[in-house]
Amino acid sequence: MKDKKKVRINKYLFLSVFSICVGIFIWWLVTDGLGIFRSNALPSPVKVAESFVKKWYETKPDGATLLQHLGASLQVALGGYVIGAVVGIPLGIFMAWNDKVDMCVRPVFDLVRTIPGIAWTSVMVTLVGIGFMSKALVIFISAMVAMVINSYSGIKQTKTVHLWVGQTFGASNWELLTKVAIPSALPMIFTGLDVALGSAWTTLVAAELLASTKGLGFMIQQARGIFRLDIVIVGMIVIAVTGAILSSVIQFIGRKLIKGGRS
Amino acid sequence: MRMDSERQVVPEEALIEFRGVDKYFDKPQEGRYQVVGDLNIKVRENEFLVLFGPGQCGKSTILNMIAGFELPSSGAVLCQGKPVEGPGPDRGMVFQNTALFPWLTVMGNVEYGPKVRGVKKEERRKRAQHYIDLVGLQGFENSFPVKLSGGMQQRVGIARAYCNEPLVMLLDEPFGHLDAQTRYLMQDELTRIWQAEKRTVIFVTNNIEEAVYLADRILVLRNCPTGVKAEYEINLPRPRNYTDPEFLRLRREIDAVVDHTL
Amino acid sequence: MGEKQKRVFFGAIGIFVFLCIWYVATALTALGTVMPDPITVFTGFFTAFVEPIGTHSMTMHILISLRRMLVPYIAGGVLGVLVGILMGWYRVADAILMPYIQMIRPIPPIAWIPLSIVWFGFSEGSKYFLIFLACFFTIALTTYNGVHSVDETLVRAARMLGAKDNQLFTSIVLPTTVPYIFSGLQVALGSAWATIVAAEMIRSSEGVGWLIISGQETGDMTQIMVGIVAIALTGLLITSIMRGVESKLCAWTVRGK
Amino acid sequence: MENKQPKVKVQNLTKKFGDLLVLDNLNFEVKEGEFLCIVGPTGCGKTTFLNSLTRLYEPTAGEILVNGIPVDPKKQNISYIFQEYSSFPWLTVEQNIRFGLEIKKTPKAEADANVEEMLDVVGLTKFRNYYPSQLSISMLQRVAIARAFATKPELLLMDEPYGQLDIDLRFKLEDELIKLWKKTGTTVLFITHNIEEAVYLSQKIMVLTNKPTSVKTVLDNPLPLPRDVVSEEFVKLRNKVTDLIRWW
Repeated sequence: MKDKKKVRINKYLFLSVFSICVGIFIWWLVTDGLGIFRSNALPSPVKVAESFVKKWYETKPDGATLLQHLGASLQVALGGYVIGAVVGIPLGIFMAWNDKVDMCVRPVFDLVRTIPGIAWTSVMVTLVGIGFMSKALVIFISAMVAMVINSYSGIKQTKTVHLWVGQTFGASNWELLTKVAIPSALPMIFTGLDVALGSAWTTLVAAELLASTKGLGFMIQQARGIFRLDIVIVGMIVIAVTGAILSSVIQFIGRKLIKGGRS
Repeated sequence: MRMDSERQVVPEEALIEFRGVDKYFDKPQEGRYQVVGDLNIKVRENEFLVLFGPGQCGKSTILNMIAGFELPSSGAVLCQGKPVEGPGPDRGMVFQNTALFPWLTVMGNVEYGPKVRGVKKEERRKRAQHYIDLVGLQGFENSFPVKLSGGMQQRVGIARAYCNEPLVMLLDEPFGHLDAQTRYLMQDELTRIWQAEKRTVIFVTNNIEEAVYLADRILVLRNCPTGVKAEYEINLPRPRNYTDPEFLRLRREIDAVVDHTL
Repeated sequence: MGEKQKRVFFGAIGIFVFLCIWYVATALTALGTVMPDPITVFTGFFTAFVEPIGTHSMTMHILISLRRMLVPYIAGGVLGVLVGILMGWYRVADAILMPYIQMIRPIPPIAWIPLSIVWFGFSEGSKYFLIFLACFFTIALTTYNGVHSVDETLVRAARMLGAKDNQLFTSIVLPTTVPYIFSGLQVALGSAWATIVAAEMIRSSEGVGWLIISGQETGDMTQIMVGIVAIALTGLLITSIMRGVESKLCAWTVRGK
Repeated sequence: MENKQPKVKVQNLTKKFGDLLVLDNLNFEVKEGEFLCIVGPTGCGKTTFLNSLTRLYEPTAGEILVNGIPVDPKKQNISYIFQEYSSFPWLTVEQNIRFGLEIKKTPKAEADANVEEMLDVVGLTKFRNYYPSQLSISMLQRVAIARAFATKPELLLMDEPYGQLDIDLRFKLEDELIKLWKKTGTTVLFITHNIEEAVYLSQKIMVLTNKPTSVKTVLDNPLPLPRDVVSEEFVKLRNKVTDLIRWW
């Protein structure tokens, strides 16, 4: 019984790997192989791989290496993200914990949360001009909104019976919050950290596409201007991989901090 | 409607039969362990048989083997002389966690059996309504299971299984999650339904009071790997009384035989 | 005073206080020189329905943005559900398609803008392509998770009642997946709305995104704020419509006697 | 012992949710160290009753006195075991049991002693560092009981804690509870649907009516401990209580 299942699993694993190879082969076929698409319409996988390697240390064509762009993007994204989390988590918890504040702030918050982070770029650029500050502010807003939503629902999902246990032992309001509600909300807060990171990273790329002098978004926008699609694809891959790595780092920290096999 | 056959006429081969059945399960870490050991059971037509035993081990597996969800590792499980290959409408089952279809109303759940077997709409509606009335759910035909209490959900489970006109009804600790008083009510209701719609019933429970109250015959099962440890014919008149002396005597006697969990 | 009235009452107070803070901040402090006060913004917003900004009135801007979003959203939704079910039900499809979904999904839809401009130019096509990407993967994956979350005891119950394999699919798997599909649709809606705004800001000649970016180019902060109000209200409208549809279709999940 | 003021005195306790009357003018007393079982028909608002006693729900009217002063979990040492599993999933077994002692700011030495004692009594010493997600249902219930007894409460409320356990486990935990009750001398209010369980555990049985709930009667339970559920007198008392409640 057991080995039959093992065979079935690698069969599917093999199928997945095979399907990726077929995909890449077709991509190569339609570009270099048969030359159906010229490289300014769809660069071949070989070209993309080549520029991926070269771009790490070459400043052509946009005046900065891939590493510098990545560094610039990360600096802005993580800056706005951290402040957004530091402000968003307490605000979300505060909003969820006392009903009066909750009922007052909720509708305003529901309005603000439907505004995509990118929309704030125009406001910030007009207020503080293009550059680091306007992008950091935009990312701050989008990360904070995501953090508030998740910490809010984390606190609201605390089981009433857990609060009752605290109350019957005579816990004060502060103890109920710190010793029951917040530990119970921790997994949801980490989901928030993960979602906020994703939205900060996406908003950053958008902001850089709009107006920037450095960063991954800037790099792919420039490359598109001069029909260097290989660099555009390299940029997209780096954006995707960085986003995935950041997310798994947050999830790893979450698994370590959240006790009781609940993460 | 099925004509119910005379009770005294005992066909030579039993309705359900276990012949030397063993059952092993493989758990990823613990490896192979035996749940059922050399089980031999004969189930007579239209009898209310209770499989009574401690804790969680083995009883449900026996029921699952009759229902066809599990196949024996060795030996044979026969239904009307033929080996059981898989689930089928001739063996209706009521689950401990009700297993109702949450997106179907009460009527939708009860008529599901005939519907998937292609019975025409108004014929199956009539039959479903008959069983809904039988289990006392008139007026709840269009509510969703999530809105019903535990006891009412179990009634839907019973009606749904009955509606398929099964040869045998399998009940896997159906009242396990109900509070004590609703449990007494459901035991009375099940007895009433069983007497109205004569079917063979195989009922699994770890509650001794419930076993003595419901059963024509009780098979006391051993701890893992399970097998028949003792057999009791219960011919107290129905409806029975939990506190009448003969009932209590039987309960004390069976309680002494069964091996208690540590 | 019932729970509902209390909620509405305090909500109104919240919004009123927010607008007052905004008004006071713009009237008294230096912010006023750059940021218009709420009254000008809202009058600007309502007059825009009558006098057009650029070539269209506000209604047209909103409708165009909605059309750009909804057409690919529906396409992405339908295809996403189909692919999600296909992958959930057949291990082979899962093995072949899942690698691509896992590879492409992390790329934010906005990062596709440069490629979409090259492939589709500045036409509607490039916006449809972006929105399709924004919805397809999310819905496909949530549907896939829905198919995988089928409760084993329900399958047993259906088999016991005599259901054949194909009946199992329609009568157990699909209904279980519906709530997952809806949660996927709601998440996809949010990201589609954000993507269309970004796409319009990058290059377009009408739509709510264009309103903001053209305001930014002419330095007209009122028009930017009018654009933001339009986005907020439209966003709120479509999310509440979606929630209304979901509560009707998934009534059976709602607990409570 | 008689003239001593009762541990718990409840006078015309009433509770309304909106205009729905749930508790209708309840009056009763509980003596120090007594084991009172409260039993009523299904759906007789027993959780509202216990929650009102500890002010988790604010009673609409009426007086609840513990040791003569109005009940207040902050001042008095009360523990409550809920029907729902209430151990904290993010705390280990030991930390769960210590929770009440920390809230009550018990000095460390005393707290450690209590925790060790409770771990030993409920037999979970080996599992002290396990998390609730790794425990069986009966072990979870033992954690809740250990946590409640760890603070040496003067009043212990229990809302059908053994409802979901099968018979063997239920009898085992009931015997353990009686042992703990005798050892600590706590006053216990144990509410249940199961009439056999009420007769098995109690010194006094209070029978509630259906909604709106009020006190139907209070019976003494003179049976000596440990009790035999199939014995003659046990069954007589059980029938008496059943006839007061029977609705099925």
